[in-house]
Amino acid sequence: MPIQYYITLAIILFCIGVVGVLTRRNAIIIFMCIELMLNAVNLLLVAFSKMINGHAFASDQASLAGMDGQLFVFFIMVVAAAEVSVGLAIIVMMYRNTHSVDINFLNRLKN
Amino acid sequence: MNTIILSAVFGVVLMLSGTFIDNKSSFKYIAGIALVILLALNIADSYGYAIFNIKTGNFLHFTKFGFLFNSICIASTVLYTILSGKDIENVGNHVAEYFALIFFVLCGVSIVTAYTNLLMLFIGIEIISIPLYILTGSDKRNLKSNEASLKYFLMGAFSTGIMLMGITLLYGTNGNFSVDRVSIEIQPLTYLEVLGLILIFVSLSFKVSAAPFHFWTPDVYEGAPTVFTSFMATIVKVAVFAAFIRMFETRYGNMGGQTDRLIGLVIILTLAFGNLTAVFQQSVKRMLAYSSIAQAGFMMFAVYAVNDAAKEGLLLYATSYCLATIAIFAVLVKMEDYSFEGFNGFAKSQPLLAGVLVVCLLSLAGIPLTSGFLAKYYMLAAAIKTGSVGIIVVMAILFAAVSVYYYFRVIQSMYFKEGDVAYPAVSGTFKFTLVLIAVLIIALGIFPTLLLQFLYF
Amino acid sequence: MSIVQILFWFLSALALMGALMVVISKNPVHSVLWLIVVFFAISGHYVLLNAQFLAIVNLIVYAGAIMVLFLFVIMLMNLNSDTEPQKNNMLKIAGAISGGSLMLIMIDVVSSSTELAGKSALVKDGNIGLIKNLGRALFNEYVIPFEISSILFLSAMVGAVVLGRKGEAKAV
Amino acid sequence: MNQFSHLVYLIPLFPLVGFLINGLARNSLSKSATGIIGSGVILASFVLSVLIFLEVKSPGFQPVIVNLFDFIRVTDFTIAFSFRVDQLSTLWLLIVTGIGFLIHLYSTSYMHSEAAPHFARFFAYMNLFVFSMLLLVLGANYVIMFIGWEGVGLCSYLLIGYWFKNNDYNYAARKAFVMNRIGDLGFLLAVFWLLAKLGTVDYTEVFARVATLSTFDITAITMLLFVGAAGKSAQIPLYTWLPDAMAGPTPVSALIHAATMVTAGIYMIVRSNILYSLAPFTQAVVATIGLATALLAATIAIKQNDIKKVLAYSTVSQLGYMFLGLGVGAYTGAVFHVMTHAFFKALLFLGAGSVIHAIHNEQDIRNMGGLKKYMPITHITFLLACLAISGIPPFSGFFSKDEILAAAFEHNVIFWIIGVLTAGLTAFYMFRLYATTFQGTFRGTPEQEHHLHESPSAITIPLIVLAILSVVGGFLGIPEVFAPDSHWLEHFLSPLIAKTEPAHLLTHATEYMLMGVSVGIALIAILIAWTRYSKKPEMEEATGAGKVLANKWYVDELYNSVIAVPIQKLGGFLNNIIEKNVIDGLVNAVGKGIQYAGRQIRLVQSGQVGNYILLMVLSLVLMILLIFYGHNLNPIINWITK
Amino acid sequence: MIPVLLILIPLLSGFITFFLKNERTVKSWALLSSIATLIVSLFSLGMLQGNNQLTYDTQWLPLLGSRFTVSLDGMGKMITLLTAISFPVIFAATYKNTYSKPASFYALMLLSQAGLMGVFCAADLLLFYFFWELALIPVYFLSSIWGGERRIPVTFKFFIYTFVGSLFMLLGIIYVYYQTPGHSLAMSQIYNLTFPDGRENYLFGLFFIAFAIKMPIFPFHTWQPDTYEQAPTAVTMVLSAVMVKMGVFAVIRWLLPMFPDASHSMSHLVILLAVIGMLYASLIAIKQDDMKRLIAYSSIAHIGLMGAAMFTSDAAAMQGVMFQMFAHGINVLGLWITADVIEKQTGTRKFSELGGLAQKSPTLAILFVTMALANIALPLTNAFIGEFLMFSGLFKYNVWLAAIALISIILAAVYTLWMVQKIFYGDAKDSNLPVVILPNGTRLMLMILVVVILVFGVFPQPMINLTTDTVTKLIAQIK
Repeated sequence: MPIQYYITLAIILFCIGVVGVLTRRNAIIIFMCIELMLNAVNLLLVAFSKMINGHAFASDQASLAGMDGQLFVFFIMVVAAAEVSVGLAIIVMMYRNTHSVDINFLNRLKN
Repeated sequence: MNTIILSAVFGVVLMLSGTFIDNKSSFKYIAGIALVILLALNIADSYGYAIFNIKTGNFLHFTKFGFLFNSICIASTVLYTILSGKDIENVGNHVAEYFALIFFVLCGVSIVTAYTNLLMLFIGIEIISIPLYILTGSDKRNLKSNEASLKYFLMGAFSTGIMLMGITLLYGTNGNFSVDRVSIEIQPLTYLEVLGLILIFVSLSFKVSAAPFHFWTPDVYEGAPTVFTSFMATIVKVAVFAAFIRMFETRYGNMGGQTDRLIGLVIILTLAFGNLTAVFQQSVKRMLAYSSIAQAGFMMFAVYAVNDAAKEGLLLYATSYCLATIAIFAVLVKMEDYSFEGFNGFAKSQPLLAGVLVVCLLSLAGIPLTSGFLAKYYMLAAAIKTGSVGIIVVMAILFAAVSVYYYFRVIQSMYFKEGDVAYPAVSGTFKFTLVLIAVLIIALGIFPTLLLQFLYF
Repeated sequence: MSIVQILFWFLSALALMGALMVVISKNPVHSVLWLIVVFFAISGHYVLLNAQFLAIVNLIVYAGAIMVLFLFVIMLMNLNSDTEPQKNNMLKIAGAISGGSLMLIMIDVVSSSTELAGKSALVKDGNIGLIKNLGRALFNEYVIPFEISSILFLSAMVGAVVLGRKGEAKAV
Repeated sequence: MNQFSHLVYLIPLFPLVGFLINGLARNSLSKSATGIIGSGVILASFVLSVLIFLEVKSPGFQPVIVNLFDFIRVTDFTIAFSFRVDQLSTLWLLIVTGIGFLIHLYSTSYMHSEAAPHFARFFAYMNLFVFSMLLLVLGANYVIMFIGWEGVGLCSYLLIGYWFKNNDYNYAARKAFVMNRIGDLGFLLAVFWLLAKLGTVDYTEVFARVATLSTFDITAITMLLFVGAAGKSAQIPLYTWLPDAMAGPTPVSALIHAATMVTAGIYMIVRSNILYSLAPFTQAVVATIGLATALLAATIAIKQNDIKKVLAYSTVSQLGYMFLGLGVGAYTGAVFHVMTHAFFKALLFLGAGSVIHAIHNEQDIRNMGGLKKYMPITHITFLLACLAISGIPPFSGFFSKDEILAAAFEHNVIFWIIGVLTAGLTAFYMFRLYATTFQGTFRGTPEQEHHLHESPSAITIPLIVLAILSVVGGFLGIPEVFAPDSHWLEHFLSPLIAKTEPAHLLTHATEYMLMGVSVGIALIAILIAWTRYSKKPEMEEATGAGKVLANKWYVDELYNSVIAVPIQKLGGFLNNIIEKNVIDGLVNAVGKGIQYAGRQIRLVQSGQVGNYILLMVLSLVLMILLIFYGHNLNPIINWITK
Repeated sequence: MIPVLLILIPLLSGFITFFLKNERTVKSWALLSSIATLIVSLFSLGMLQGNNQLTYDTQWLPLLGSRFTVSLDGMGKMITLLTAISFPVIFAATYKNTYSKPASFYALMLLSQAGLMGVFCAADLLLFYFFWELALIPVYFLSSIWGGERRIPVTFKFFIYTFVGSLFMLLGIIYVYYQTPGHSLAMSQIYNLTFPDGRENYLFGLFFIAFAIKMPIFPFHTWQPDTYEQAPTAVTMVLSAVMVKMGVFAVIRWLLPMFPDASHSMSHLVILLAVIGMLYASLIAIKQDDMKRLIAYSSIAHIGLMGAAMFTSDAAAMQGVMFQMFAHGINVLGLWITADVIEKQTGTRKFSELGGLAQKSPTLAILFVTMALANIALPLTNAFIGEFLMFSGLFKYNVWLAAIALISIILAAVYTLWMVQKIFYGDAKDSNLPVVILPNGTRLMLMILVVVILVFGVFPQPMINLTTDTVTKLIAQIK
């Protein structure tokens, strides 16, 4: 598939995530939208890795070129998992104290 | 490699020691000793005495600059631990864990000072960030701390997303994640690369709280327990600068000729936001948060210039900024009232501490004879060396003058206004360390060579 | 139109719709479910790109673990559509517009990028996505990041402990 | 030869020593000691002056320059601290030290009622004044002259404000100093002009190289010098300080404001006559101003009732005469008039002082009258002086005034007419004064009358001496028409006076006619005044035109409203509006602006994560736009970042 | 070694002073150390140019191309002498004043002296900048702690104002650094620089702002009256006797030789500003009711003349500036000492509340009047020499400007005599002011100052000779 398609798709997904972050007030949803962004990146990485691989593939079918991208995705997933655990812990802690996950109420600190 | 491994190991050791040792106050000693060992081994490493000889492939490349930066960060942490170790105990019950997290952060620091691969940058930044989210929220019952933590986390995660997008776009063009300069000749960057670099730039700007991506900083610094604010605002921030300058000194040194205009704008905005907003603050803690933004604006000059002077300057800047800010926070933590009025008459009740604070504040304000001056001097010199003398340098100068306003408000409160300050008794070690910091600031202000020679020898 | 293309368009549409629904759904639980749909669609893309390992990991880690965690937390908090007040419309529009413009600009930049013209991603073929190859690389060249990322987990673990455990003494 | 000339530095040194002794030891010296020291040093100077004069008078005398040390030596020029002994300076030395000594002598008695320290202070000031005047006269270049020039201004300030408890006197003192300073400014500019053009201020060199100067330069320099002279010698427009200066003790008025200081301007112009002779424009200005001053002051003097004020205006008027003389090129005449004027004006002042002393500091002539029977010596000497100033032959004033008038006639008939008119006025107001004071009956309080007495000998002796000089002084310059080649003064000064083309000599007949007219007018004026005022003095306040004259043509008021008040207002405006609001306001506005900006910008920090992220995204969008689509903005961006 | 001693003696003794306890000890110590400095300074007068005792050079910041180079030329000797004289005079004249925390007060005073000495000795631009700021910081603390009612905002404004100025200079320094062939900031190197077209004017501006604020030249002067008024008088003395000379000194030492072309082309503007400032300050001085403020404005007017004369590129004017730096320092010192005595003993500085002091305190009156006369540059006082030379140069530069500037000496007479009149003259009975008794130390110091005023007024040549070498070199450099 033309790489442009993937890029466009990924960017659209990414930006939907961004819009989600911007328009929602629920911290969990916002967090989910961020995950969506990460996934868009992941998709793009894989697509790029296959693009690079495809380049080499023409001459060498066993080429491992472009594997970096897929490994990177793996690391992103690792980090995302870690992040989620911490993030949700924070949200839960917040919820415990305020009984709300609405970010609009996060306004004790300002100016 | 010593530092990365050992700091992780020490982190684990401290984490585990939490289960065996009940006495809260012993952790800071353990941490202190561990840090000193870490520092020693880092220095040893920089002279080629590595304990762990691990092939780092194209992920990490250790340089004098990186080692020196690590040393500065670790040494600052040592001072930080001595000064504020006691206050860490007051934050919550998980003292061992706090120290463990601090070690993990140091591990991240030593990664980002040595990465040659965007993957390592990403992981390093995350290793730094995640413990900070936790430390920020460590005062669990404090709603401000909660709020700060959540804000930090949400925005941090968002910026991670942006950074990853940037990395991906770079990968898309290059086919690898290396940031080392592959060929001598500088090829013009492609659109994709430029876009990716902008995204990475934005994300790193976020981490160093450069405007207009700095919004988290004041809130988080204010909400976080003050001891950890101190840590975040100093050691972590300058470490990210090391990462920043590494990013742009290498293959992407010339963002298609666009770097300077972008960074120039960011510098002006950062200085403006940081300094102007700091002017209005009523709380010293929040003022310091804004001041840290302003200082970041100055450190951005290193990224702007990316030359030898910039690197030297960044080292000096990092040192003087860390020293001064750590000392100020160490004194501030023990105050009951963080407002400016809380400092009224401080010089009378605590002349020694006040004296040290004055040195630190002068250093932050960039008055000669303190290292802060030479640091700023280097930054401006680096910028001017690039040949572009213009509005940004003048702006920097003007805002440096504005910064005097709020730093000197503290001095005014301490020395020229009457008031009673209830201040807890402090130990001799505390005082000694503060004086040591003051002496260091002045010594570096007169002989910066004391520090910078390590870059070359 | 080949089957690959059909699949590509289908999966893309699914992913986009899912993503949109994540944002639009008022009920958080629905958002979670739509997100899972997105993940499945993306996993489908991975399969299409012959990155089977990632496809599986994506399902296990994201759809399986992470989203369950999300769902769990949402359930725990007993959140439903009524509890989330809507943002000010102006802000919503502003958010949508800025997100949209970001998208347009990025797409424009990317599409005007000449070096990508004519390049395509290798679909179906290639063996870099195979677990054998990935595993070998991960434990050889990538051992350092791999090991280092363990620190990330350690700190996340510590964080969960520090933040999650109840019963702190200190009052506000 | 010239043995004494080389000791000329002693002449100013004596008064300086006197000043130092009297000034530093004022608390321990007795009054008599002070008096002896104060007068003695002047006497010593006088004696030396006489000795030098004798030397100078001897034929074949060449000017002697006594170089003490280099005052200022820089790469561009050198100014020596040196004295010059020649005919002109010697003449002035005699006047200054001679009359100065008499006045000092007079003061020992006149000021005797002062407490010892203040008495000493008075003599210290007087000595300092003489010292300054001697510097002025002796200096061999304009800078040294300027030192003395300012010095006499200072002493004038100190002496006018001698009774410093009285704030009116202080104001008068300050006014005198400031007005002098205005003149000094002109002097200084002239000095700079000389320095810039010639690189020297030394008389010898300046006069030798005068040919290298353009006419414009010479005119400018002479005009500027004349401004200085006008300040010091109380000419229009800088004359108003002199009448006010009468606030000082009477000997001061006599010494400074009659005999010596005010003649400094004449001295300076005569000294620079070589320059002036080359500047006809300046000369015309000098003559016109001098004449105008003479007339103006004379009209004012008619309606004054303060004995010293009348004399003061008469001084101004006479100075105007002298300037007329200078302006028409009659340098010798001017010098001659300076000399005679010094005699009779000192006498008038001292006589007035004697009167004031006798009736206990009463100065209003309306409260006097009939004093001739109480104070015979004062009366006689005063009368002689009045005759002299009125230009009645053979008193000294006649000769000098006649010389000036004759020269004026040669120059321009209108000058002469106004001059003669002024002379008539002079005679009129002098005899108005004389008649009101000495004739008629005493109009003061009985108590004052009871104390009326002739003054002690320390006062009368100087009066007598001066009276003699006033009577015979004129014979130093007998005009050609009476006795050919008998003008001693002209001969004496001739080496120093610029040789102008011989004036077309007046015929003897014309000259006699001129003399006759002027003497006649004077006599008529005397007659009118005598008859009118000896019986029925003018007691009521003047009205109509007289009121204008009594109020001195409202010149003070004019100056006040045109200069002093606007300057004060301007100062106030600058202080209250410009300084506080504009300049400092601007500085403060920067600070306020920063604070305001801080207050506003902090609102961006709303505390809302959503907003933060929105702003971040927006900035990101803008950045990308800037980089990829910002080429059109390049000039602006380059301006900002480069 | 001499310049090093001049810096080190006050520096070290300043630090020692912090730890002294007894007030008497502190005062004596400060006085002694300042006298020691004075002796060293006097010693330097006898040394000929080229004597290697007058320079000292050692490695300092190799990375920044800066060396610790200090040296004294004629102007340096002169101005360090002024500094060295000022401090013992100030200490002795205010010996009777009591301060809370005397140790800190005197320590800071000595530190500021060290800074000043450094400024005047530095032969390296960065070193110069260091001392430039070092001199400022102690003054900031001195004024803020021991000053008058509005001390905090006023001093702060002063500080920020001068700081902004010096920051601009810093920019200039950095730029100059990169322009030197060997990347150096040594005086010898930067004197011979040529700059690309147009750049020189900007650089000139950067440096000039710093110096103009310090001097201060109109319209950068507004910090000064407030600061002089609010600072403790001892500090005001330092400020006006020595510290404002930093600006003048710096222009001559750095600005003119570094940027001769720009100095030349900008001279119109600068001189115009300076002349406007002279008149402006004089006019404002007329309206003052506060003794300190009046002296402050008069000082602005005097400095304005120096500012104008410096840019005339005329040797005589330059000599005049140098002479006047010294003369003005001495004169204004005397005025401040008197102001201090009067304020301390009568409790007021307002003319409207003072009067008739001459009756009760004749000695003070005589001394003050002498200094007032010096203030209006009467001949035979030292100020006359300086002003004469400066005006002569200014006249050569432009007749009209000189004439306008000369008006200020008339105005000077107006306000100075006004001050004399309001304070000393009039009837003492009108006011219930106490008798002003001069403490012995103060009296002695005032007498010394008066003697200095008169001696240099009559025999100015030694002082002129002292600075001739500097002037000759400078003129050669400019032309």
